[in-house]
Amino acid sequence: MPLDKPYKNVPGTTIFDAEQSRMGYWLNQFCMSLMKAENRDRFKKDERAYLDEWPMTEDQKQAVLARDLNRCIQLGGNIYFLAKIGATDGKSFQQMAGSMTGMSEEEYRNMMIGGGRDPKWGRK
Amino acid sequence: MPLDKPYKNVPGTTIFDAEQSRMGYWLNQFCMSLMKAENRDRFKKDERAYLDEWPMTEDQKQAVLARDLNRCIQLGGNIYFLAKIGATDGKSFQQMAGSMTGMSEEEYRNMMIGGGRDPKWGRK
Amino acid sequence: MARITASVYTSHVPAIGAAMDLKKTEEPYWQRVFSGYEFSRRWLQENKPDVVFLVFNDHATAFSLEMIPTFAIGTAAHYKVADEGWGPRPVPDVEGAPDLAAHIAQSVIQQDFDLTIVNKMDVDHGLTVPLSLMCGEPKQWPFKVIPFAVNVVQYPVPSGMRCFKLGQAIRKAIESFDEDLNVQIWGTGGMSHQLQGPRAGLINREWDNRFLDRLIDEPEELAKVPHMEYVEEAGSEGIELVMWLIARGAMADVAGGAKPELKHRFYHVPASNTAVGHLILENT
Amino acid sequence: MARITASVYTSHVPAIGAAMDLKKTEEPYWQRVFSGYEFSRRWLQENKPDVVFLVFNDHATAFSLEMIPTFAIGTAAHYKVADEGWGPRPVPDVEGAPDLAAHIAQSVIQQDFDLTIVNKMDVDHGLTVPLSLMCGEPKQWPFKVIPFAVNVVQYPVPSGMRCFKLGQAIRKAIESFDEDLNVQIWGTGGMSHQLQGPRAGLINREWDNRFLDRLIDEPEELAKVPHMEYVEEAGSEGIELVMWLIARGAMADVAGGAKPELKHRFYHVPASNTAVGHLILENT
Ligand SMILES: [Fe+3]
Ligand SMILES: [Fe+3]
Repeated sequence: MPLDKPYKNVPGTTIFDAEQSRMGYWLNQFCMSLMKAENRDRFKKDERAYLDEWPMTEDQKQAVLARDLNRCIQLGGNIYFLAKIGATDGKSFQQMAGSMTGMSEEEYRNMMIGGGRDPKWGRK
Repeated sequence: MPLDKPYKNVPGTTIFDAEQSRMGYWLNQFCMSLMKAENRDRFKKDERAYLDEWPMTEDQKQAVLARDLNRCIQLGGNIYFLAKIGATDGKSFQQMAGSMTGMSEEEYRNMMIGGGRDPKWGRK
Repeated sequence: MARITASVYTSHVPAIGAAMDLKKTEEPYWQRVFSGYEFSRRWLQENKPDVVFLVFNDHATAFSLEMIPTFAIGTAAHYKVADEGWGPRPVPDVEGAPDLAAHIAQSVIQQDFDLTIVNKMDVDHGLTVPLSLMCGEPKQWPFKVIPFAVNVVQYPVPSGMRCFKLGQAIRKAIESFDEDLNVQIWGTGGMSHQLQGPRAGLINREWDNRFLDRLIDEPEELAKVPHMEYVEEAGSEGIELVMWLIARGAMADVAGGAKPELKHRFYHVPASNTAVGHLILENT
Repeated sequence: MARITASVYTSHVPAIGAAMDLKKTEEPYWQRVFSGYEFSRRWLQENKPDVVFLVFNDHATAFSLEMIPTFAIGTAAHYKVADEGWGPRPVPDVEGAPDLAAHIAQSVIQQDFDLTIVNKMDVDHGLTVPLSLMCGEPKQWPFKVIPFAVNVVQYPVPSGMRCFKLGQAIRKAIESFDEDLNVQIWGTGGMSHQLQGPRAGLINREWDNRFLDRLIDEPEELAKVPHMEYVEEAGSEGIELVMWLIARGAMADVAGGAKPELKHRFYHVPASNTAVGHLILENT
């Protein structure tokens, strides 16, 4: 793929392009299924059984079970899709975003109230 | 709608534009449902009952029951969608097209073998 | 003749909708956000459009990975409010403007924009939160809406310049519609935010405010900013801001008319993970 | 480097597929049609591509009226053969070329074509009939396919010139792909035919042949022909011919290279309701 992918070099960031999308296809389609109340119920009742209905990789399933969103993203998940898991769990988008930063919920919330993360974060 | 619709003046021809599409939305969506073998069976068993599951106008339903394709097109049907009715009936595309011309099946077939309809047909 | 009278720009943070739906708007945290829309609600009542052409992005709601349209125009008569995973927001369904939408689709496709026409779509917070912010909590929305969805989820997303030119094509289309309609165009999403990874929570106050300045004064120059700058400076989801350029491109000055009047400007950090930006520009 | 070695143009009449599937190819009526493809099958065996970029239109099969993309590129690894109402054709499923397709999508969107990306799609006769015509009845298709669907069902459809320019963008995209691949681009649909109304059965032998002449010799001029001429002269479904301009726009001469060599030309009336046209052009 000779087209430039300069966005590969942004710190702490994964850009959801066609490559990621292909890798994460079923993971993301699973997430979308949680937009139906009936599916949320079935997922909550037995997460593993529900996940096993989808042709996802074992790694992807483990990442979902662990609610490890960074890992989910690495495996092709996109945050707008993954948000359906958070919604199913009753988490806010702030709780979800914070969970990826290594900060506690309160630390993250306070960082946001204080003006958010410095845009120079992680740059050389 | 001030944009030109010069195609309104082509003899014996209805161009499927947004206006037709809106009018024929459910008629065409009904046709697409016939791409599933199960729905074809249900339709064949009781056409009226199957049609009544769709929010089509009575005129549209009557036109389908009568296999009056010209009328179907007038009511917003598009030939590629309507073709699914013909397929369900076991008709060829040639039989379907011919049925709209007022010619017998044989007359139409012979016209095609003879080189088709004269492109000057219907012009002033 | 239909005409575009004004453009409105606003973030569409889901937590803002939740704050309204859960009656938290009086809490100090949220009061600071909503204070920026008090003027706007009055202004909208005094300048009620017939139709709002609402540019937003779908957040993996109506569009799965099966089909990802770069630009999708809604030509339906009615749009249901989506269940994004916590049940549908308790807000009214959205009435479309099918005739005008079909006209715009026809005109804009003939101007070489390769739209996808959508006749069935549930609308998510990207569309309903701006309505809530601008209209409060009416029993029904006080105008018709043409939803216009832009892909900013899977790369490559359309460039700022493509969006800006699309706005110009939309303006031509609207102004060639025969009915006497007052149309507003809204650009939504942004401002700086990042929702993913260790860098989540990024906010760039300086860059955001410069974006607002330039959107008002030199939109064509702003349209040249490449994607990478959005990602690097405004966070991975800051890319949503390209949608504001569609609305801006539809204003009269871009086609040689008078400069729009700035009626309102607001900027605040934070709402949930996001900086909130908001502008109202009126054609004079 | 991937390169486009040749373009192929052919009608994609469903009855041709049915004739093969029902073993009628030896009947004199059909023999006349298939005789035009004898050379082509030999040629294809001697010039086997790795990937065919196959431009076709969906006939209300994968795309309902819910969503109508102007241009849709298939980036999936696999496509099933559609049931169009009489059961799926007994032909192999189609293997995609996801890496190249994703690369083309990225490049072409960045060249300001607003593609819809499709990851799941059943393919209808518009795609499988050209494969059958060119390959006969193999156990599996001898190359990978990137399906590219053009809206020619609901007006407005893209203009001939938009299609021609898209072809140029596709060429740039393919030639910037790092892998050493032999790619052909096929344009399908047409020629003159009308499937609807009292005017059904229209055939315009003279106009069709002039179209073939001009496609070979002056494609850019041909691309200026407005939609109305297609409808008036080539019948309402003759509009499918704009898709041939995508394939032609991707040939080397359009970008300043050498003129392609005409390897084969065939024209016959009728196949079912349709005139059958077919060309093979090789880049030299
Ligand atoms: Fe958003
Ligand atoms: Fe066709």
